[in-house]
Amino acid sequence: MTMVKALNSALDNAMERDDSVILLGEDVGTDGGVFRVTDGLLNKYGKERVMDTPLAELGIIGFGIGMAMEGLKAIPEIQFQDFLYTGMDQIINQMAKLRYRTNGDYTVPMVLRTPYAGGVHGGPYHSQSGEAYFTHTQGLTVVTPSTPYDAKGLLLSSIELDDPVIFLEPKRSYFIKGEVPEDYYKIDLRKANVLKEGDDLTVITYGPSVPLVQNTVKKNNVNAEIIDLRTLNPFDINTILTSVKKTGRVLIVHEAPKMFGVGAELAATIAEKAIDYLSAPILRVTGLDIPVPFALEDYYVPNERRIMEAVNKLLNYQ
Amino acid sequence: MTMVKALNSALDNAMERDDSVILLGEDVGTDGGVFRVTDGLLNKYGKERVMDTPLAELGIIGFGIGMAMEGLKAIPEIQFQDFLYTGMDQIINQMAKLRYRTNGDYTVPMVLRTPYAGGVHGGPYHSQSGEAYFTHTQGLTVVTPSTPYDAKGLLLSSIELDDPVIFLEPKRSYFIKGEVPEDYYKIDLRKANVLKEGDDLTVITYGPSVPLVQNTVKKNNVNAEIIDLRTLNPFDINTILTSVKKTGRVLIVHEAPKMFGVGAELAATIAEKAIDYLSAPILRVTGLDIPVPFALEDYYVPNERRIMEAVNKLLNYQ
Amino acid sequence: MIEKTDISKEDLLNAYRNLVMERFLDKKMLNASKQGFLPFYIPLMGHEAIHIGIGLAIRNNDFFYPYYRDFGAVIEMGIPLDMALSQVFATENDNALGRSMPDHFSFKKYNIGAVITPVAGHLTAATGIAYAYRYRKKEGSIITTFGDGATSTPDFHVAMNFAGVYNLPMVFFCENNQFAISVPTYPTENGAFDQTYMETRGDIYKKAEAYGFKGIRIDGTDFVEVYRQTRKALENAKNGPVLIEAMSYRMGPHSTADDPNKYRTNTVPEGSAKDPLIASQKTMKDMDILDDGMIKSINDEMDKKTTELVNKYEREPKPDKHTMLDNLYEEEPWYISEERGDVQ
Amino acid sequence: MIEKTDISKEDLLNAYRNLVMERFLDKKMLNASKQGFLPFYIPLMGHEAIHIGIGLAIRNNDFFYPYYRDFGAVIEMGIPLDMALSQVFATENDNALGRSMPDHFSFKKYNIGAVITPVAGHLTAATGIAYAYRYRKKEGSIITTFGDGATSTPDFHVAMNFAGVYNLPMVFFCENNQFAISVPTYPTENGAFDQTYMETRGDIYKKAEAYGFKGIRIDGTDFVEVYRQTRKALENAKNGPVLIEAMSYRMGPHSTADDPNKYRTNTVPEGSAKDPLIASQKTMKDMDILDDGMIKSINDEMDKKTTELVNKYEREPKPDKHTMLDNLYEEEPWYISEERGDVQ
Ligand SMILES: Cc1ncc(C[n+]2csc(CCOP(=O)(O)OP(=O)(O)O)c2C)c(N)n1
Ligand SMILES: Cc1ncc(C[n+]2csc(CCOP(=O)(O)OP(=O)(O)O)c2C)c(N)n1
Ligand SMILES: [Mg+2]
Ligand SMILES: [Mg+2]
Repeated sequence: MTMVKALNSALDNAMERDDSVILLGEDVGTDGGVFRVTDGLLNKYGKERVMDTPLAELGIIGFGIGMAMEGLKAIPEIQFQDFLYTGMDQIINQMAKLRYRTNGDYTVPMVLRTPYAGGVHGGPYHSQSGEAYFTHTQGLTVVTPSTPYDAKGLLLSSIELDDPVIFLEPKRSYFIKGEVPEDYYKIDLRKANVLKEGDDLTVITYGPSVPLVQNTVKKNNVNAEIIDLRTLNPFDINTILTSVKKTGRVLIVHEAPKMFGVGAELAATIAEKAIDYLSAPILRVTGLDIPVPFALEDYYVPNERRIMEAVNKLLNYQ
Repeated sequence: MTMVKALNSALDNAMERDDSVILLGEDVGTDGGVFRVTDGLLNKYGKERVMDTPLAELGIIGFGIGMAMEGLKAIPEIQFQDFLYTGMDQIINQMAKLRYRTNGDYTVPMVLRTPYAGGVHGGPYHSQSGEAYFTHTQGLTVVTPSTPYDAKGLLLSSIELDDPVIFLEPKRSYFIKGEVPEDYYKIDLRKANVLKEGDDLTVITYGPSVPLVQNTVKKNNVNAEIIDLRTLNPFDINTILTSVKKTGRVLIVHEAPKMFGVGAELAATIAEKAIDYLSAPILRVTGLDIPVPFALEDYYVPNERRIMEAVNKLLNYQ
Repeated sequence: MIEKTDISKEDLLNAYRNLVMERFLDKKMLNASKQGFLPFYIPLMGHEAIHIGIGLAIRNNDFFYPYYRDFGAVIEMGIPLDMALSQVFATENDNALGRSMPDHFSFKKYNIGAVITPVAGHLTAATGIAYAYRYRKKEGSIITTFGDGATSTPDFHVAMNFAGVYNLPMVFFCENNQFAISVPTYPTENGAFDQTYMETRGDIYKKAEAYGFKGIRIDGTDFVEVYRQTRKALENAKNGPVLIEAMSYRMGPHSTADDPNKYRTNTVPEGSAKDPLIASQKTMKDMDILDDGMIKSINDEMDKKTTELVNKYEREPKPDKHTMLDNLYEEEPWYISEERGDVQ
Repeated sequence: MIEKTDISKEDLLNAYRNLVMERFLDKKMLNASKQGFLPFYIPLMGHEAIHIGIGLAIRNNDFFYPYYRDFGAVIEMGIPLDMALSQVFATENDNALGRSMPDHFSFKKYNIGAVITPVAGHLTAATGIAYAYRYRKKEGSIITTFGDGATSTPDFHVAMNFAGVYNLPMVFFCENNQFAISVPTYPTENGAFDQTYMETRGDIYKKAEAYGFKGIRIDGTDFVEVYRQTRKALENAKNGPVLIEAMSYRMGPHSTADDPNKYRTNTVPEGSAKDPLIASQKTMKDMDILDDGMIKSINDEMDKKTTELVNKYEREPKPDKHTMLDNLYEEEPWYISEERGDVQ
């Protein structure tokens, strides 16, 4: 099934088991969500559990936090991650800090789902990859799947967590297909996924860039180890360091802009903890450091050419 | 004079020269701002140019953007950087992107001033160091002074820029004193300041951590080169690389939390462009990765002990 | 009863022609989108009378800050069709180099603000522009448009409050098409409310009172009425802000990504009395400006003209990819210069 | 004319005692702050009748989401003084380990929400709590408090609108002390308006109408009146939201960082008729519950008691520094474990 269907199946499973799970967001009800992730759930669970909301992300998030404080499990959908900044204060100042500042008197078991990155040619406001804003926010868990199977398992694990999760769905992968069990299953949120073992270099990536990296490595026959982070914060440092110590060469690929992005922390952590194992600079291939231009999105995102240039630079580095 | 007075003097100079400069914000008028940076300016320039606003950062920022679109130079004050997230959408989606998405049809010459970091024991919501949110926002220039002299010169340069500037004022340094000319002067926004030359290691820092680094280095007689970034984005890469290539050892110090923070990008850039010059891991001494706890702020921030531990580790590294 | 307006019959006829042009263009752009020439398109049908009325009401010194569904207003203001269509089709001639989605206009020299996608994201900027107008003693008022869903946003509240507090010369114009994508505006508009919720339980035009100024509700299907009320509001705005709620109906899908059959039955089909084209024709006939023969010939003319236009613009070249790194900053940062090598 | 209330004279007398205690405690905590025992403090004077009235009105099943200036309400609800003062003085016994500023209570088991510093940042959460109450068919309503300045925020608008749309069982209670730090609420409250601006031009209690529900304005200086109106609102809220605007005056500075002489002359000095202590005494006397002798003896008792309390709590030990890395996440991330070595 597609990633959209896998997410829908996860929500369905979770709602079936636990009547404290509640969906809310703009157009998630009658319309089934702009990407149809919540399709059919209003009919099945009723408007008390699948709530269309007024047009206010601030409210969607804050309302969800309140529900969580009273023991419900809110799963808000934000139509595009680009619009989530209108509720940023609730995310940074309330959702992320509530457990800490009350020393656990209140927790916020809540999963904020939102599609991110490009793929629909939606210009500067339907294409943003804002994950670094969330990974830098202490208290948040930031998860992003790359396959339908992972999407369902990671979403179910996120729902079980007693902490707020920013669940970033790569919209360019919404319609890729894969095997997905109908039944409930989970995936460890604290473990990265080694998609392919390899010896010559380590490619660390996640979310929307995973298929690109896999195809590029395969097509060009690169002996690379590919790590799909799955969870960006807290990321799985052991898997990263083990691989880097083996290969000594690191390439980081993500669609978000480079400067001060997620790749920077990965590089910095490696430069702190494994510098003696490195035989080459740490390189990043990322989206450009500009807003995503409507007509030229295809030139904005990482591509095979840029990845292979970096791979070759790393492999040839003396 | 104090940094507060230096900022006041800069605003006064700018308003005197140019009647398009307008201040706005909560309590900036009659009250002169909660830290008194705008003291006396209402009396001098009138309420058309020193505007008290309703309690809405979103409005303060958006209003300023509109003024900028019509050729005025808005200088909004946000009382504490912690509250700025309620206007984050305006910053990320409007202020930062307007020049780009209109290809310069509109520009946003505007300086958003706000105190940040700790020093007043204000707990989780009067102490945040959110600079990484802004440095990762393409289109913003992020500036932070460390002395009264720099505060005035950098603010005046920021006001002259035809781009939006996030001007972060280290509130813990608001009352340190220094020589400051009464007259108008500027400081290059694209140049870091080498505060001290040295050979054994490079310490890169900025804003509220600068005095701590200077004192620690002096007191412990470390032969360190100290770089005060002044502008965090775009930072002065040449000054950094020149120094790193000379010393081969790098320590980054900032008060913001470490993970996915500004120091990560500095480390990543160095690990990309100067790895062969490094004789040790790149270390960071930063605030802890938690919200700032009210009663225990003093244990949260970087201190001499932690800096010297890192320095010694770097100097002894083989 | 049709009151006299302060503009000539010829102006009204020209405005009507633009209204018809908008209707035809809309259909053809929608079609171009289905054929893949536009990755995304925002239909206009149902809004034309509002657009033309607003465009007609805006005078030289006024400032217009539109939202993403205001094509006709911009045209009626006198912006060259070439500028507007180059933007919609993101061609190399677009003054913003194809960086934004269709209908996201930015024409500073025509006093038109830069349309932004996040709903209501322009409203606080509009208040700042209004302030700058007063500060600089400029003639004219500011008018900004937005949908009914936009009234639920933080920005609406904050902008309305700032406008009230500073008593700004501006008109808030709500194009109430009764839906924010699938969510209906009011509890009473259709029968679907057992299954879902709505945007608000407060009448939009009355919301102005919360901020200390007045709001009115008008018929948004007759462009002459829209013109008259909007012009009056722009005049009154010199003494402080005004809110207008213009009632209309989104006759098509929300966007090309939307299927309205999922959530409603269309209660205003094309050609029905509430279709702005029909309602406006009726007014024009009552005013003796239009007759059936003219209707037919204008239709034929616009049908042909819009086909030619769309054929032309859908095939115009896109902006050069090397432009994409330009103009993020006044002075280019080192990393942008480095990234120029990445664009090939 | 004093109507009968549904609670006993004894309850009212106890409430009055708490009101007096709040007044004395406030002064002593302010003093402790000046002496450096509290780095920051938020004075209460002027708000006591509101606090006590609210605390008295809240019943077992109701939920209270306060803002940062609600000390007395929490006490009157029956929260142990030890819990409240441990929080205010950030001692090792604070249930939140001294992580928040004074008066930022979080007492889940008493149905009290976690006070947040950003103004109005709790209002949308309060709507979610109200929804959870209805969903779980819990008895009781939700009451949330906030200042007059808070009505300018995005959160106020969005929370009010959500409450209206979902018809939530909740009371929005605005403690209108006429100032948001230095900015006055309304244009008409004092003479300073030639020099500056205000929060809003709309009456706060009427703002409810924009969201389809009702608002009332009440006297916030008499705790019996506040009690009565609040209790009624909590009952009515079962049928949908209610907004209360309680008129009072911030008699002291905004916080210990504030000097009100910069922006106003104090129009409600201590001991004047609008001082809530005096206004409440008058009501109690009219009800034959209080006489001058009792006033004096309660004053003496509370003076002494509060001195002892503050002396005790200001010297309590602070939380252990090693606790500061606890409880950010359910499961500790590797980097937090690493940072334990940094705390020495
Ligand atoms: C902040 C934000 N949230 C969500 C969206 C997605 N979205 C685009 S248009 C729209 C509905 C807007 O409705 P309305 O304001 O009535 O305008 P209309 O499209 O009906 O003209 C939504 C939810 C958005 N663009 N911005
Ligand atoms: C979002 C936000 N902006 C600014 C502040 C700084 N601040 C603290 S209290 C206050 C005034 C609040 O006024 P009001 O809501 O009337 O409550 P009061 O303090 O008068 O009880 C301000 C501006 C804040 N805490 N949060
Ligand atoms: Mg609409
Ligand atoms: Mg107040």
